[in-house]
Formats: sequence, C-alpha cells, structure tokens
Amino acid sequence: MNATPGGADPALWLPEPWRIERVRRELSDTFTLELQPTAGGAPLRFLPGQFNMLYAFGLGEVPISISGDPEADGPLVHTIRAVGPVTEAMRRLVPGDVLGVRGPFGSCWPVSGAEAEGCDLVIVAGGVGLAPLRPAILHVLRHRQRFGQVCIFYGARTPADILYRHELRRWRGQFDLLVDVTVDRATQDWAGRVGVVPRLVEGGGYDPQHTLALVCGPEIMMRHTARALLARGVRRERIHVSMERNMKCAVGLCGHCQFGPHFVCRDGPVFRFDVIEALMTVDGL
Amino acid sequence: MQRLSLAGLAVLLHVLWADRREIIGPRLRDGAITLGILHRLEDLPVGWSDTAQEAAQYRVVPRADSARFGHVTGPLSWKRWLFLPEEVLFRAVRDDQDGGFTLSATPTAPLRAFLGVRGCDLAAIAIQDRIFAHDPAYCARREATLIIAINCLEPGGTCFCASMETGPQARGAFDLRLTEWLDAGTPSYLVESGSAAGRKLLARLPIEACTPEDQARVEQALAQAATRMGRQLDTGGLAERLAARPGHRHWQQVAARCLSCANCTLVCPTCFCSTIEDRTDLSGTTAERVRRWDSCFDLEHSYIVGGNVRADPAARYRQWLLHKLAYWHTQFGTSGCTGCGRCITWCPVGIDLTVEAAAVAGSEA
Amino acid sequence: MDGERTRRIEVGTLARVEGEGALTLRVRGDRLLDVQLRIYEPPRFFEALLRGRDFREAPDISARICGICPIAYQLGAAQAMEDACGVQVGAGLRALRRLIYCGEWIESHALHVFLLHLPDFLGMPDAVALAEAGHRDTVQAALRIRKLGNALMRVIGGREIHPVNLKVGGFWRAPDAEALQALLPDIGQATDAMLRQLDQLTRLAFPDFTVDCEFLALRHDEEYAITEGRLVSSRGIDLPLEGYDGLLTETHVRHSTALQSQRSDGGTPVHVGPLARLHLNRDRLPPELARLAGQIGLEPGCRNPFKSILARVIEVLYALGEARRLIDEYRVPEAPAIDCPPRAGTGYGATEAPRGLCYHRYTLAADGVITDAKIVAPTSVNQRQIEADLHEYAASRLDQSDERLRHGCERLIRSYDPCISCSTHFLTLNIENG
Amino acid sequence: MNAARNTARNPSRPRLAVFKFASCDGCQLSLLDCEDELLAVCEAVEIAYFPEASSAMQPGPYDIVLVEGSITTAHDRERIRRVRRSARRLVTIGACATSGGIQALRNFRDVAEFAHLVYARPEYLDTLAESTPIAAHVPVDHELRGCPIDQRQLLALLDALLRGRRPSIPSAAVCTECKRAGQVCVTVAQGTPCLGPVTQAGCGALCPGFARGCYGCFGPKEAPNTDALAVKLGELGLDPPAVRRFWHTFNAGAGAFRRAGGG
Ligand SMILES: Cc1cc2nc3c(=O)[nH]c(=O)nc-3n(C[C@H](O)[C@H](O)[C@H](O)COP(=O)(O)OP(=O)(O)OC[C@H]3O[C@@H](n4cnc5c(N)ncnc54)[C@H](O)[C@@H]3O)c2cc1C
Ligand code: SF4
Ligand code: SF4
Ligand code: SF4
Repeated sequence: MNATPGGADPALWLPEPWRIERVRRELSDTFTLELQPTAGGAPLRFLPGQFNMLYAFGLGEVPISISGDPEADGPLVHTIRAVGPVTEAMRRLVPGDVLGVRGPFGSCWPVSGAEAEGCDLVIVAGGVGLAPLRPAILHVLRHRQRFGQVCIFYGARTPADILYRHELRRWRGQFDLLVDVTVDRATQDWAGRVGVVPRLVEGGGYDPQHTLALVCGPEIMMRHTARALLARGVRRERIHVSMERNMKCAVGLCGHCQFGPHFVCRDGPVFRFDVIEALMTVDGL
Repeated sequence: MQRLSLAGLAVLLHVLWADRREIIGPRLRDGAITLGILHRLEDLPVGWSDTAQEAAQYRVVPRADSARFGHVTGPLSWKRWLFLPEEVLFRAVRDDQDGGFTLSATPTAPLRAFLGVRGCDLAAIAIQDRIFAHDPAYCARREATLIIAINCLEPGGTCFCASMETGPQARGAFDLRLTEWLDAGTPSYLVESGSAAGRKLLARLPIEACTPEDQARVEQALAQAATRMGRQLDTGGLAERLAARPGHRHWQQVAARCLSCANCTLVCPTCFCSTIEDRTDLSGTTAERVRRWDSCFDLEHSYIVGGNVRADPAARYRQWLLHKLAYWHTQFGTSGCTGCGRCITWCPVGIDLTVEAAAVAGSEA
Repeated sequence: MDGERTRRIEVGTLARVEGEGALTLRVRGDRLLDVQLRIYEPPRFFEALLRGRDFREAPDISARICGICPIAYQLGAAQAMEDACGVQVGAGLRALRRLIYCGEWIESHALHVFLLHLPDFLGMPDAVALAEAGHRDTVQAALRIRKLGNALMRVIGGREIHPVNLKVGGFWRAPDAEALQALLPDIGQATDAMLRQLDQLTRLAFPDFTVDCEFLALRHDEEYAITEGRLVSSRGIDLPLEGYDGLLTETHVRHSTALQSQRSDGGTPVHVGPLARLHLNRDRLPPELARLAGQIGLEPGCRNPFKSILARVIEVLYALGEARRLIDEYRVPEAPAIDCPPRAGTGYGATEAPRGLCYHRYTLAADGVITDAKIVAPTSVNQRQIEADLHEYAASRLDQSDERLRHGCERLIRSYDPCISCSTHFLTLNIENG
Repeated sequence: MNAARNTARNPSRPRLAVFKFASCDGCQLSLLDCEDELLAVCEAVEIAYFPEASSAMQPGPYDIVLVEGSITTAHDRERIRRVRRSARRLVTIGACATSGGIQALRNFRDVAEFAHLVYARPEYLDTLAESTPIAAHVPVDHELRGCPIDQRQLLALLDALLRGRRPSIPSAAVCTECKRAGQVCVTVAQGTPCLGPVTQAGCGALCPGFARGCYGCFGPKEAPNTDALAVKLGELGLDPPAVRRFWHTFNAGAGAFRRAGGG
C-alpha cells in the first residue's frame, strides 16, 4: 500500500504481432526475416547490437539480435539459424505469417559514442555471430569518415557456411574496408584462407593503441580472439564481446541469463571485455 | 506507539474482512506454521511455537502461553502471494483470417492484508519490489496488499536477521507494525503505523494509550532478541571474498552433500528466478504463456543450444551462494539474503548457508 | 487330422479388454475341437517379488498388478496384512475404504459399459465411432460418470490410477469433508446421466444364451458386499475367507495358457463378477434398485453372461447411491490409520473388484517380512468359465459364418470384462502353430 | 468402414498408436481418463491403433506411438523392433517402459526360482532373465515417467508433438512441485523418509501432499545425489535393508536407483 514500486509496464510480457514481408534463405539452416508491424506504425528504433524476443505462436520465444540498418526506416530484420524447435518453426515461415516481437533489449556496440570517434575498428565475427554485428557495420559504413582503419574479420566452418556472402563481397570491394574471411575446413572451390578467426586479428594494419574491437561468436572463439587482440596491444576496455545465455524475460527478472553479477539481457549482451574477462575464465558461471 | 488488546486484534481482523480484504497470516497446518488465508480468529496458531529450528529440522511445539505470533518464519514466505508460484502472463488467440493473433493479459490483484510479516520478510518484500518494479502483475498485487508487520522478540534457531540488519525489528514498508506482548500469558499488541493507510486503519481500532515504559520495554526486548539469534553471518567484506573465490575447493565439497533439489531457492523469500512455458490447447488456436518458479539448481535453467552452462551441481550451488551473498549487491545494491533462515531449516540435508559462506570466505583456496 | 478340413477361427488381438489376449477356435466338421483363450500377457511374478518385502509395501506393490482396479489390490493386501497382524480398522476408515472403492466401481464399470462393451451391441469399433454415429450423448454421459468415479479416487486417493493414500491400517491422510462434499453435485449429475441412458441400454438385443454356472461372490451381513464378506456360491458354499484355498484350486493344465481356478472337489469352473454378485446379493440392494434390475431385464436368476452389462449398470447406480450416503455420513476420522505392528502369521483379504472376487493371502515373519504371497485376480478365476461358455456358445452355432461366430465369441469374452493385465497367474505359452 | 470414418474428417491428422508390453495398463488408461479432453484428442489425432479402446486396428506407419510396458520376453524383444519401424516418433510412457517397472525386481533375483514360486509348470514360460526398458532395445524420442504417468504431462506432450514444440518435461526434483504447491516438507517437519529430492518432478508432488514420503515412482531426476540422500535416510531411522528396498521399487531398473539399492 505504501512505498509500492512504480513504473509497472503493462506491455512488459506482451509480444506485438509483426508480419513477415520477406524471407531470404541465407544458408542451409540460416534465413533472414524482414518484418513490419501488423498494426502499421513506426519502425522499431534500436541500437546496433540490441536484440528482440521473437515469439512463435504457442511454440516459444527466443532472443534474436537485430540485423538491420539502425538508421534506415526499413523493415525489422532478423537473421536466424535454425537449431531447435522454435527456430526450426521460424524457418518454415513464409511472407504473410506473423511473429510476436518484444524489444529492443540490451546494450549496444559502442560505435556511435565518443569512444569510437576517430578510432580504428576491428570487427570480428564467427558463424552466425556476424548477424548481430551487421547493424554496427552498416552504421560504420554510413559514417565511414568518423573512423580510421576498419577491418572485418570473419570465420565460418566451411565455405558453404559463410553468411551474407554477397554483402561481404561488396564490402571487400570497398577500398576503405579490410575484409578478411577464413574457414575452418576448406572445400575444393575455396581459394581463401583456412584456419580459425583469432589468427586473422594478428594481421590487418590497424593501430592497436587506437583500436576499438567488436567481437561476436561462440564463447571460446571470443576468448581466443580477445587474447589475440590483447597480444597485439589492443586495450582490454576497448574490446567488446557479445554474450549468450538462456533468456526468458529479457528484462532482468527471470534470472536465467545471469553471468556473474550481470544480467546478459540488461547489462549485455555486449560487454566490455575487461568487465567480464575474469568471469569468462570460470567454468559453469 | 499505542496498545491493542487481544479483543482489539480481533477488531483489526474484522475491519480488514469488512474491507473485503483477504487476510493472509500464520496457520497451523501439517505440523508446521504455514501461511494461508485466515477465515476466522481461531485460525491463528494460538499457543504454538516453532522457534527451535535447526538445519533440516523443524517441529511445532505447544507454548505455555496463548501467544498468536510466538513463532518465527515457517516453510512458506509471502512471495507466493506477490510473485506467484505459477501464473498465466497472457493468453493469445489466433485470428483465422490473417494468421495473426491477439494477446490479452488480465492480471488479477485481490485486496489483501498480510498479517504477521517479520523484519526479514519485510526486507525480502522490499527486495522483490525492486526486482519486479516493472512487472505489471506483481505491481498490481503489491499495490493491493496491506502489510501488518510484527516485531520478533524470540528469534529462532536458524535466524540471523541481526547479521543481515533486517530485524528483529520490522523496518521498512509496513502499514502497521505490531509487537506481541505477553502479560501473565495473555497477549496484547503494541501498534505503530507506518503509512497513511496504516494511520487510517489505526483510527478504526479500539486503541489504548501506552506508556513510555511500555515503549522502553519493547526496545529492550528487541535489543535482547538481537543477541539471541540462532545463527550469524559475518558480512564484513563477505561479498568481495566470495566473488573472488569461484574456484574454491569448498564448492565441490558442498556438492557432495547437496541434492540440487532446489528447496533452498524455493523457500527463500527473495529468490526470483522463473521460467516460461508457452503452450497451446489441443486445437492449436489458443495459446498461453505461463511463468512459474524456477531455480538455479535446475539443470535446464542454464540451458543454451549446445549445452548446459551449469551441468555440474557444484556450479549450481556456487551460483546460488554467490548470487545471494555477492552478485546481488551489484545487481540490486543489497544482499539477497535477509537472514530468515528458511534455506537452512528446509534443506533436507541441512546444508547451512552461514556455514558454507564462512568456509569459502574464511580460506583462500 | 486327415481328410476332413479343420476350420480355425482366430482373433489375433482381443480389443477393448485390458491386457493382451487372443482367441482360437478349432472346428472339424460339425465338431468343436477346442477353444483357447490365449493370453500373451508376459508374466510379472508379483507373488515372487513380494517375498522378502516389508508387509507395509504390499499395497503399493500389488496395486501395480492392475491399473484399472488398483483398489482391489491395495485394499485386499492391506486387509490381509491387518488380518495377519490381528487388527481391525474402525467404522470410519472402513467407510472411507468403501467410498474409494465405489469410485473404482463407477469408473471401471462405466468404462466397460459404455466405452468397451456397448460398441459391440451397436456394431461399432469404439466409443469415438459411437460419438460420431449419433451417440455423442451416450459417450458424454460415460465420460461424466467416469469423471466422477475418478474424482472420488483422486480426492481420497490422490490419483485415480495407483492411488497413493491407501496403506496398511487405513490412510495416510483423511480427506477433508468439504472436498468430498464438493463432489455431491457431480454425483447427482452422474446419476442422472446414468438414468437417462437406461432406456437405450434396456433396448439392447441380447443373444439368447444361458449357462448353468456356479456363481461365487462375497456376501456381507448388512451390505452389498464390496470390501469384505464371506465366500458364498449359488451351489450352497458359505465359507469364511480362510476357506478359499480349500474351495478353489489353481491348476496348470496343458491345453490352457493360464493357471486356472476350479472347484477343488469337482474340477468345475466358477463365475465371479457383477452377475454373480447380483445373483447372490440381490437382497442386499436397496429395494428400488432390485426392482429396477428386474425392470431392465435382469430377472432374478439371470445366467446370461451377455447381460452382465446390465448388472454393471445396476452396480454403477448402487455405487453412486452408496457414495452419496457415505459422503453424507462422513466425519473426518480421529486418526487416518490404526497402528498395525507386525507379527508372524498368515492373513487373508478379499474384496469385490469390479470384475469379481479378488483374493489375497500373505504369510509374514515376526518382523513383518513377507515370506509367502498368493493373489488371485478375478479374471484368472473366470478364465475357465469363459472357455466353458465359449464352448457352449460356439458348439451350438457352428453353422454361422466365421465372421459372425468370431464376433459372437469376442462379445462373449468381453462381457466378462476380462482384465488380462491382472495376470499374476497368467503366462505365455510357446504357442504351437499348425 | 472404420478407416473411412477416421480419415473422412481430416486426412492430415497425425496417426496415433498405443502398444503394450509387460505392464498393468494403467498408463494407457491415463489417456482414457482424460475425460474432458478425450474427444478433443480424437479430433486432433487419428487413433489408428489402440486395442484397449478400439477394435479398429489399422496398420502402421504411425506418427506418434505411445509404448507402455517393459521387455520381458524374447517375443516382445522382436515385437518392439517392429513397432519402432512403424513409428515416426516413439514415446515411452510410464515406469515399466522407461526403466523396466516393478517387474525389474527380477533382475536382481533368479528368474527360474521366481517362476517356480508362481507357476506349476514353469517350463512353458517364455520369459527373459531381465525386465528391460524400451530404450535398451530401440531408440526412444521422448519419455514420460511415472507409475503411472501424469495425465497433464501426457496431454502436454501430445500437444507439444502436434505443434512441433519441445515437450516441457521437467528434469528437476519432486521438491520443486512440492514447494510450488505450498506443501510442508515431510522430511524436515515430520522426519518422514522421502525420495522427492532425487525423484523427477511430474506428479505434482502427490505423496507429500498426502503426508507421506515420495516413493520415487517418477524415477531418478537428472544428477540425483543418491549417496547424500541415503545418508539422510539412515539418519531418519531406516535400517540398511529398508533403505535398499526404498530404492528398489517401481524404478529399480533405473541406473541411479539400481545402484543406490546395491543392484
Ligand atoms: C542476445 C542473444 C542474441 C541472439 N541472436 C541470435 C541471432 O541473431 N540469430 C540466431 O540465429 N540466434 C541468436 N541467438 C541464439 C538463439 O536465441 C538460440 O539459438 C535460440 O534461442 C534457440 O531456440 P530454439 O527453441 O530453436 O532451440 P532449443 O534448443 O529448443 O532452445 C530451447 C530454449 O532455450 C533457450 N535458448 C536456447 N539456446 C539459447 C541461446 N543461445 N541463447 C538464449 N536462449 C537460448 C530459448 O528460450 C529456447 O527457446 C541469440 C541469443 C542471445 C542470447
Ligand atoms: S538465503 Fe536463506 S536465510 Fe537468506 S533470505 Fe534466502 S532463505 Fe532466508
Ligand atoms: S542446498 Fe539443500 S535445499 Fe538447496 S539444493 Fe542443495 S540439498 Fe537442496
Ligand atoms: S510423490 Fe513420488 S511416489 Fe508419489 S506420486 Fe509423486 S513421484 Fe510418485
């Protein structure tokens, strides 16, 4: 009755229905959805690196990063890899189908802040980890003059697993970007690099002292990449990684995504490496 | 401070009932003083005590007097009426025409009064208020709840609220606060209000004046009670020391005894983990989302594609203890433990948070 | 073997019975060679695995003999143990036992009457077909009645299948009076639903078939026997339970697939179940129900096994009435159970399961360890009778087409509501083909 | 005619079959006991093979096969392979099918001796020395625990399979349901031995609700610490044979309980 908490959000749990406009098959198990709100209305404002909770009717809700251009008024874009029942069901969706959307949630890649101004940028992605970085890359391309060197290092399991292949090629063609792609296992038609991504950061003509690094991929890949970046002299607090933990509420009250003292949904998913470095070395945290 | 006779306590209950409030309070059931709806005055556990609690040991015993609140915290905490064990968050109906769906959420918030909230539990409610600050259903229920707190003069065997600075005096967001005072075995109640609603309520009760001596006696009894806690926890630097020792060998030693049964988390009045289940009816046209109490001791709790983060039960115990006593400070600016002692009493194998925390905090490796 | 053709009529999997069984008739010319009710339910050795267990475990373990009538096993075992220990529960606990048993009768009988047996009379494969063929009301009535029966089991026992609340000495916890009273409206509705179905059930066509059998059932001084009584038969038997082992022998005969019960003296079969109960205890029914039995076609002395469906209907109505009475009179007992300290000795227990008399005998060591167990399920007793009936039925209908004869035999088997899973004694033969 | 009946309404309904092995029939009865939902289930799936309920027995393949009972005969060992081949998804239901059931107690004894105790002519028995769960013979897609299974879990599982959702079958302890239900722990408050802390949830913590200890009919939970609980059971006054018997009932064949009981 007294001192009751304020600020209850009546829509906290309610996904809003968004309609699928386009489906793009990216890879055998990965696809991109473009969505518009069924009720019409404004596009979703978000920051690069943030995510939404996507709800498939009656099936479940999953956290998925936003992969579109944060500054374009286009559709809401999500790139999803089908790995389990909910994402599998999403793979079967066709234009016209409806998904529930809650969001956006979480922290962002610090590409628009002062700390990025004038820096070299090293963007490192593994597998579907390129999807959460895409908005950051699009932002950088839009404001290219604000940054120094920009390197994009990308690793996939096999050549067939390379996400956003055409876009990567386009970026690679741009004179002011360094785009380097590697695969774990080559196939016959692959003439590019073979090896793990962390090796790529050893190259590239960026200036470690003035570099901001954004890393997204499997946890072990991020650990190794960070180590390689540190070895080159990139400062701890200028490396950012995006964490994954089980998520149910996305607003810091279900407890699932705790990572040490952090809620990945609220304090993350993007963390400064120095903040979580110690935690990342603990098994089972 | 004023005084309410035993008859006055009855009036209090009747006034609340007249206001159509459901009164949740202590009741004797299944050999324990649990919390439940009070339908009549006699539902209160007259002359029963449960203060002799120990790790994995709880018994109710008759008292020599007719105290109504001569017990401490039992197996249930108030959270089950604010953060429900299971709750439907929304229902959704599929629209036949366009493949979309319509969602609706109708949180219910019955008018209630909590009667007999102790210091530790009052602190726990304050903590959950912060956690669920944006949760509509929680806030609605909280809004509709009147809190009548009670001071503890007889702490229990697993209590350590004094260490956690949450008791034995009930402090914080109460509407009324009672102190049960026994004169020759007959109780009367010293009463204070803590809010406008409390003051209004008080005005409707047959209160009597109380003397400065009465007041002094209560203060003295409370100070006394603080020295009689069954457990204690040295909180100085505790959070830092625990957080710094995720690799301590003691975690494995606890895991050898721990059943990962989750009882500790579920009886804890501040634990807030929940899980979500989305489901449909057999025809697939209506869906609902259910939230229910979950626990970090559950393997599924840490599931992500490719594996469970905390597969090892030792990691789960560590998560519980570190969250409670260390990470909580970072997350919510307070300890997650209020010293109510429930997790100690209700752990079937008697694992004692105060002992385990001290073991980890007390040595380096 | 040579010359004349052998006609084989087979039912590979008996449907709408509990458990797995099959039927074979062999006919040569106008001679019925044999009838075999084959049971391929694998043996589960309950009596053996009860040995060495504590006597207090028997109710829960023996319940697992059958998911359809667990009370018959839980209660039979509990009573046998109390007998062995020389204690007796008081009237309140006894009434509560009778009440939960009413629940089992209601759900089991309603299952059989409507969902398993009735489709036979209407030429349907199952209840879903009934519902679709315009009998949705009937199916819904069945579900409503079963639901009430199951609710009784759930409120008292915790769940309808293998309830957790029964134990040697009584119950773990006595149900609240309010929880039971809350069922009264449902009892009323279930009763109405049952009564509304009477018309249709009375109009069913029953084959003209009567067997001169010996009915065996429990009989109680005051009540229609459910949880206890003496052994009585239509041929003059009247014995205490201890007389069971002398009365019936179980033999392991070559042509049969099961241990068969038969009279120790004459080797003749006996018939247990609702028809037997009604035959022997008609005078213990409330007069209006006894009258109703006659009105719906169950004249006293009825020996037509096909009419067992009507006997079940009467028993459902009886159990509904009993349930109401018992709930009205219910007072929460002082203690949910009596003490039952073990002692060396043998104890007997028998109850009337929905399918008929179910007998238990246990021997205990002084510390309560079970040293010997014998459990006889009603279907095991009836098996001999069923084969005899089949023989008589088929022998006089050999002129019928295979299909018709097969169907008739199946119906006849189903009229016993055989519960093959209750097959502590049933076993699998290595079936010779050819 | 029956086939026509079943397919006329909705030819695309998934086909459900129910097979029985050594068991008491209770688990499949759970389906018939869903009085309120039974007709809806029949709308949602085509019941293609369910001898306990219907004489219309249609051949496979089936989309969902529920298997009750354990494997105890050579004949059944073959039959379960055929059943598996006919099943797109195979779900084992109940303690018999998931761990061998009460009849797995034979696994610790001499079956020949058992047979002699019960049968006059044991040479006619076709029986294996052990009662084994279905998963010991063929791959299983999902399992529902319990002796018997819980109806709500069964319906939720069917619903999940029909929708393509991950069935939500908890792996946590019975204690979690006991606490959610607001029941009082029988071990702590009454000193009653209870297997709840190591038994998989699903029943709704039935037994503690009736003031008795859980006897483990849902089998071991994930990572069951049976050693630690055994110590507790001893403290509560159970002597070693009683502790062994406690582990060895309806899920005596399940690894953790088997070992805990010394089997
Ligand atoms: C912040 C964040 C951003 C993500 N962005 C993307 C993305 O852009 N594209 C993409 O393909 N995937 C992304 N993922 C991973 C994606 O959430 C999981 O692959 C997805 O939840 C799997 O769900 P499922 O039901 O199909 O699989 P299941 O294996 O059935 O998972 C069951 C449930 O567990 C939870 N869960 C399982 N894995 C994860 C996980 N990795 N993270 C969080 N919860 C999980 C979910 O609640 C899920 O419904 C992201 C995860 C996080 C935490
Ligand atoms: S951690 Fe234990 S003592 Fe602390 S508030 Fe929770 S249950 Fe009470
Ligand atoms: S600490 Fe105790 S209550 Fe908590 S999970 Fe372990 S055994 Fe269970
Ligand atoms: S509490 Fe245990 S024994 Fe009782 S029903 Fe549940 S799982 Fe089975």
